[in-house]
Amino acid sequence: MTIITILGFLLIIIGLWGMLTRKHLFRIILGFSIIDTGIHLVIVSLGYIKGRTAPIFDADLSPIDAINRIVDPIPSALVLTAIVIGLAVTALMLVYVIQMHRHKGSLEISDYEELKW
Amino acid sequence: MVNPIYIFVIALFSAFLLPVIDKLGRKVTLGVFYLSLTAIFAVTLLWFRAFGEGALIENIFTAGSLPPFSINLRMGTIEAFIMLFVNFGALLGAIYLYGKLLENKVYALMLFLTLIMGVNGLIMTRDIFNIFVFLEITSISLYALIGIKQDARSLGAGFKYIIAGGLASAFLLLGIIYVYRITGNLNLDLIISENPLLLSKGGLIALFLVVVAFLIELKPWPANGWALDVYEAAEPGISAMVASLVAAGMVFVFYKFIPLLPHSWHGMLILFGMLTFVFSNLTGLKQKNARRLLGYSSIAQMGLLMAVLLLVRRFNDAMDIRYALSDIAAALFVNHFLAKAGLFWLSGIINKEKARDWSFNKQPVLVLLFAVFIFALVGLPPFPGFWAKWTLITKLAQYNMIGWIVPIIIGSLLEAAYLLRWFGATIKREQTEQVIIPRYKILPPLLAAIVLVIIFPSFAPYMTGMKTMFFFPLLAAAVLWLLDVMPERMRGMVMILILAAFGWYIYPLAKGIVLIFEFMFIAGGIVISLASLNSARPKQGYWEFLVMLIMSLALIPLAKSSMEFFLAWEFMTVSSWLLILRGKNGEKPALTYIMFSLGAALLILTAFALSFAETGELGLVLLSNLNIYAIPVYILLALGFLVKAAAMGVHIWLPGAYSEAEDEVTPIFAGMMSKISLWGFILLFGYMGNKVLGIFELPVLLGWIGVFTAFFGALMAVFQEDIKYLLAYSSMSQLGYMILSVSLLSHLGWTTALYMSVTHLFFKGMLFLAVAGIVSRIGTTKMYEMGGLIKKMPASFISVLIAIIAVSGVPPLSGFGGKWLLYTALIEKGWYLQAGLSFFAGAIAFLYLFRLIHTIFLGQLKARFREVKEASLWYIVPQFIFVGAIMAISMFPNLILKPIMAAVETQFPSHVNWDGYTVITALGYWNGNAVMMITMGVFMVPLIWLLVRVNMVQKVEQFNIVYAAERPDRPETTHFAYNFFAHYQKAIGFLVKEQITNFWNSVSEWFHSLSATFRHIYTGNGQTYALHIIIYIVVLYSLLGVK
Amino acid sequence: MKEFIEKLIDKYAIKPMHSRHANQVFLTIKQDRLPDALTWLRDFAGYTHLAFITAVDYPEIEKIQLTYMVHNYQENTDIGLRVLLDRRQPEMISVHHLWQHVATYQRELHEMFGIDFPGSPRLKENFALEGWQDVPPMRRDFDTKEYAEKTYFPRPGRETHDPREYMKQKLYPDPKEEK
Amino acid sequence: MEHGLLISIIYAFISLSVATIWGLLLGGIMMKVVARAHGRFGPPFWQPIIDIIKNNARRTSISHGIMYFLGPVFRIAGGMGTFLFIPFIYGSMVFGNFSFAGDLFLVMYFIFFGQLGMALGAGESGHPYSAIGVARGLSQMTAFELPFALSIISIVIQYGTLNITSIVAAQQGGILHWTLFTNPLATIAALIALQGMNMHNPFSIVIAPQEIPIGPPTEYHSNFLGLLQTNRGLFNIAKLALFMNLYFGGATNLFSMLIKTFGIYMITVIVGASFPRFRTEQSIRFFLGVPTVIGILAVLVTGYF
Amino acid sequence: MENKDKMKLANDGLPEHEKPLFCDARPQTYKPLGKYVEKFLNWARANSLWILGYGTGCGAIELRPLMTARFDMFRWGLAPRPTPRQAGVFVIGGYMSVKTLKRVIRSYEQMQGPKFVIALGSCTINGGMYWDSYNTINRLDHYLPVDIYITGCMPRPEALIAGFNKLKAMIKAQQTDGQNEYARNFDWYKANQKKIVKDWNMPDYNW
Repeated sequence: MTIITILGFLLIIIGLWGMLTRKHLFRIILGFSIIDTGIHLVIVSLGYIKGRTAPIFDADLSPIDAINRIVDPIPSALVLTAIVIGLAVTALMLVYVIQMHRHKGSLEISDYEELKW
Repeated sequence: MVNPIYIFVIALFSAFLLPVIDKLGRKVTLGVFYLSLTAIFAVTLLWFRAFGEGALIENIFTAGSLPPFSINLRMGTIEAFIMLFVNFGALLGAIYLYGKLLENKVYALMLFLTLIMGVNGLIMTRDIFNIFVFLEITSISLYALIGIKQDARSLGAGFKYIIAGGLASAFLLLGIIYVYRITGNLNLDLIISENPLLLSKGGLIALFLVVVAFLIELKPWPANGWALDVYEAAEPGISAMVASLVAAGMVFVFYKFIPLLPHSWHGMLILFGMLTFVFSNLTGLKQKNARRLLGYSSIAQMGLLMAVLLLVRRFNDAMDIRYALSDIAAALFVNHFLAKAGLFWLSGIINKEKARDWSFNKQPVLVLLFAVFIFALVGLPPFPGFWAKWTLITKLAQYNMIGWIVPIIIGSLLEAAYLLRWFGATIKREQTEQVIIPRYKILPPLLAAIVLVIIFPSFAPYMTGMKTMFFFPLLAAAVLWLLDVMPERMRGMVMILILAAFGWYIYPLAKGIVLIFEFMFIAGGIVISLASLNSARPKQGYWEFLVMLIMSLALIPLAKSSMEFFLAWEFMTVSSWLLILRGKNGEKPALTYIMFSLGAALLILTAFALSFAETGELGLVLLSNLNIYAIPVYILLALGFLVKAAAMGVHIWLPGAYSEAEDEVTPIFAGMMSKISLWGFILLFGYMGNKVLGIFELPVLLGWIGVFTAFFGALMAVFQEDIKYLLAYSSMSQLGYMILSVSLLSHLGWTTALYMSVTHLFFKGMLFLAVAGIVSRIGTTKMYEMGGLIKKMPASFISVLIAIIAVSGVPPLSGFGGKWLLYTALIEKGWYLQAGLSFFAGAIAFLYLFRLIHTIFLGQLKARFREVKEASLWYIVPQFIFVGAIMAISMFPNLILKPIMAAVETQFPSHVNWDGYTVITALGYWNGNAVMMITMGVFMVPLIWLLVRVNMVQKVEQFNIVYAAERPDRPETTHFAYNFFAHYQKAIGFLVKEQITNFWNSVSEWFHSLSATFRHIYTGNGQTYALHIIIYIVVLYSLLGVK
Repeated sequence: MKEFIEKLIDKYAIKPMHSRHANQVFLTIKQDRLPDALTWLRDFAGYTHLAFITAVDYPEIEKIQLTYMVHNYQENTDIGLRVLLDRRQPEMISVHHLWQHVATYQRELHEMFGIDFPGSPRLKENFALEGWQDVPPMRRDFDTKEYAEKTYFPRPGRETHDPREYMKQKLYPDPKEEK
Repeated sequence: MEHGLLISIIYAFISLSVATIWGLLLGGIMMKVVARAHGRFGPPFWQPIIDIIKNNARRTSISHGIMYFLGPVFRIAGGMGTFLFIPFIYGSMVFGNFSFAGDLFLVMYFIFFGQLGMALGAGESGHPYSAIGVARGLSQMTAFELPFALSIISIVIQYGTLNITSIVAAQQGGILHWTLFTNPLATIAALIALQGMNMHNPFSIVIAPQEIPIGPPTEYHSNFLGLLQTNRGLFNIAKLALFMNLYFGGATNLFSMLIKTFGIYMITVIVGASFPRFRTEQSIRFFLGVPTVIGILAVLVTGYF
Repeated sequence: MENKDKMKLANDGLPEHEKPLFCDARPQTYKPLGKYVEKFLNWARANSLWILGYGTGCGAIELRPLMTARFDMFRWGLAPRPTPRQAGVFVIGGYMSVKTLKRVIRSYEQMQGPKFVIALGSCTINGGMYWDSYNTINRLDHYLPVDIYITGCMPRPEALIAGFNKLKAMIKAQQTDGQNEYARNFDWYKANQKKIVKDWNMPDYNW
């Protein structure tokens, strides 16, 4: 459990708190993106092995001796997809908010309550 | 075989090709779009057929290398089966959305394809991170698809969905990464093989995070407000996809993770599943909006499916894998998948917001589709839901998890309540404007319905050892429905021929008591349905339900296994309910009837399940050697049959059902359907004899219930103003006598019961037919509006006169035989006070019978009935067949007594001996023939004396009466009929105030208010829903005791 | 009773008054003031009981006189309000709204005197006579003897005897005549 | 005693005529007794017979329809049938009647036969009073049937048989063997029910002359009324014979039968003479009250002790 | 006895829709049976006279004492009967207004078989002291065949009993034939009745 994981969790909790308490739609989306970044931090930090470098092959890291110089590559790979997906979801949320504003003209989550019971 | 990866390839390739092709015109793009969907479906079909021939499970590794670096896709039987339905559903959904896809931009097509790919991916992939990716693909394409409807509500719903979906995927991601950190790889199969590793310190939390994410996707009960909004607001085509495809994907993913779950978690998850099932159905009771109602129903079904998936793991007998559908979960899934998609498509076609505005009873296609889907969801016989529930409850009982049967029963009863209420209301509402059905929109529900019906034979494993004749009612109904083109009377004739042929077919199978019941049902059915030939106007669906009812009634006594019994019982319930629904204002009584009957059916089902649990087979004969569950099975069966017999306390459905059904159908209800409960009791006492619960001997208790039913039935009948209500209460009272005599458990007792049931069929059939004839001529059923009809309808008068003499038990006719047998049996058995009370009930019966014949036939003839003609011959002929039968029985009682006594001999030793026509018992003797002769003689003497002096008699009209030297002014004011027994009402009217109806109304009222309180947790605010999810997770976390 | 009478007279400008004995007074009042007087008497003066309504036919002065007799239970006194109607076309405001049973009296007066009380319930129904087409019988210009002989088949040779003479002659016949 | 059909018919005819004449004379005697109570001489005791002859001697009569015409036929058939199913005199060939055809329940239910016929005939007459009379009669009948049925059941338990002849046989040999003494509760309940059956005063609302002119038979006259009056005599004797057999030890010879029937009838007449008239709901409540409790006690006593 | 439905009564007093409610047959005359049989039946008829007391005026008072111990009419088989259907003797006590005449006619016609009428008191017989009233019937026998007249301005019960005994003697002597006489000149009676009773909303012969 490195510092970064703890920081990641902290970010998740902040994002969660923001998403749950703020009424404004944008703040909710912000909360979501904070949660996403928190999770990404956790993912990356879990793959970290002390004293190793990032699993990117370039000039000074050849594939042959990479096995004992790089951190666990899989979380890093996963985090890439996760980030992309997080981005897509946030984009979609923003589109939703724009459409909702165009229809209802309000950005308060509590105004979209016709569908209930 | 085609590599399943092609599914992704086709989907992705055409998804990104479409915008380019779109330049050439939308028609072409749609062509390509449907082509690719059919291709995907073809692939899955190939795979499914391969597995059909026993192919092995295929594991496909992408990127040419082994996990953890490559994604592993698995294509097994179950995957193929689920994908088959998913892709079939996708194809239908696409066809349904043709109109929408035509006018929208091309992105909708692309999104749809990605959605399908996502769901297929979810099902096939074994890599957990890959599950996350495909989950996200599906969710994102869904978010977008929900958005295309572009109105405030759907956008709001979409946004709430994204919040919930986002939270779920967040937890999933965390869970996956921790699982990876602990187990070191992402492949599910490998993780399952290293299961103990996962149970180490951190593993449980990781597993919990992953599982809870899937749980949220499965829309668990308190935290599923967002799902309801999506179902309600989204485009019907899309919500159909959500309800069927996406749900299928989610359930399958959850199914994949079950092996990982530690055993301690199973109980809690099942509980949560059951809670979702029960409470969603409960809140469904108060729903007004059609699609939201469907939303509640689909959430409930998902909850049930989740619970079943976990429960099935505990039944450790290997399911015969070859028949995929034999698996309870698979059957439930198929049933829900097709029915729910179909209903959403229908709601799209009808496009009415409020469930109350649905009215299309003039369009048979829509009615049929709606009926198929509702019946499938409620779990009525031919549909997979029925077999699934049957096997589930029997299996639960077998592995003594009886506790879980209770929520299943309550949940399915609640679901039946609101679905059938909706169905009844829709069918009965007069259709005002025509519903326009575009061709492409009707095709998907049609195909779904067809599939729902034709997959029927694949339930072969359930029907082991069941004779095919138990499907004849359905077959006959289908045949008659196909003959719709023939004129009505012709169809009626065909129906009677079918009945006769069926009778001839089952004749050899019936012996002893069963033969008596078969005679009653078949012969009685044929004679009574003659009356239904009277009118030539088309009766939509009348003959089908009638033949189904009579044949299922005839089948019940022939049932050898409890499955056969229960199947025939359900057919009877459905057909009788539909017949009541046909009545003019039959909606409310039909709902009460179906609720009570379904309650009774479920009681019987649990009883059979318990007996199956103890004995291991389904045979009815095994009821006799139960001992652990003997008492509960006994009580449950007795309760079920009491509800069917409309005993005191559960009788409130009877008057409404009998009088609102059509006039020609009521004799069948009163004369025959009520007798099936008598057969139930004979079955019960025959096999299980006398049982003692605490200090009470159960048959004695039943006897008392029978007597009170007889007494209160008669008392209520006396104060009725409507003929059909009066006769309904009268048949309830007669049935009370039969219950009393059958629970005597003595030879004489059973003889009385059988004798009474046969004679009751005759005279009750006659009375109701006569009433049908009168009402067809007069138009009203209110007795005080009639009067003096003896001059206009003499034939009906004669049959009613003979009927009331027979019912009241006045000596010369057959009724007295029944009464004599009853009292001798009661006194022989020592039930003295019951004898006294039943005598008093008999005397009261005399009151309402006289009231019936006086108010209709005697007294003053009203002016507007002066030209009324006699009832049509179709009514008179069956009545006089019954008159002949009653006269024969009264003249020669041993015609019917001897066979009955012989039949009952098999159960109880008989100590009744015969001397010529005299029946001699230890107590008394009765010579029916002599009584009839003497009565005839004694009747002739004064008649001759009067006929001698007849020439000086002057025939006069109705107003030549001594009216205190005044002339009577109007027939209406001189006919005494209204409130005929006012003094009786004053004296003991307080006994029959509406306590029991109020009780049952308050029960339903209580359920409704409970449902109202629970549905208020969905406040509609997206944020509150998110809060609900978090709380749900925390509660689940603490309850599962994850360390 | 005195103070009621004074108040009555000045309130309704009543003409002559005479009384036969101590607690009975007759007052004549104009036709249209009668309902108010009666209402006042009933509600304020305590004359709650309307004993009867009778009529007297004065063909010589072409008038029909209606008398409404009201009674006061506390003081046990009676007041008779009289109204004079034109004989040729006798019509009087109906007071059935004050007392229900007035309708029956008015019905009888209509049948016997031909007085019309517009608005009185069931006025035209038969009361004692059924299907009577002739002049209202209680009017003085109607000769009942002549009507009886005309309609009811008188028996020829019928003569009347003075009962005393007849019985004496019958029971104690004078020995002379009896030859 | 099932001997030749013709002989049994002749015997039946004899016992019927004896019973009818005795029934009518009994009615006449009772009219004289009541008259004596009022201090007047009253009509000669054969007055009912003269009335019947006069009614049958009527020259004209009207009929409201078939059912009206058959009403009295049903009624007297009910009376004759009830009488014929009761063994009149224990042990005698002539007066054995047709008791072989059915037992006690047959007799109890045959009473309904007459009631039903009468009710139908009265209904057809179209007169509202007759319908009201019938409604009153039937509801009162159901009320007093309950104590009567309970007392019958307690007797059946006590003697263990429904066969009237064997019940009478069990009561032979001295007064103390009568059911009156061996099962007093049942007898009391039955006698109260008899008061209702004979429609004597506390329960005479059905044919209350002042209120609704003689109830159901309002529209009956001339030979219909003649038949109804003969039935009143015969049906009366049938009920008295039943009570005599069940509760008072039956009659071994004609004379004891006359005395016992007179005695039983006397009880109801005297009780009737000293009572005002109940309204129908009062009589229903009365019958379902004390008499039913007595009946239940009788059943419990004989049944379970 | 001539054919029953040869002649139908017009019943024109009734509106059209009410005609089928009433029987429109004419009353018939009946010949007595054989000599001895009729003698015996007359004996029975005489000894069980059932009275229909129609107390229209002060006559009803005289009928009540007969039932008491002092006069005790039951000794001669006399009994009061509430409905005309079952009554044999129609005792009309008191003056008859036009209204009462209409009801008396209906009751008389509803009586059966050999029926006898006793006019009680002078007002019934010839209008008595109301002979000159516009509303009182003067001669009863113009409207109904009357058998016994008991004069007196309300004769005492003894006179009534004497009247009944006289009637019994007449019955036994076969001198009473009111029913046939009414049937023979039915039209004359009916014309008189209709002349007096103006709103005749009844059938011509009230069976």
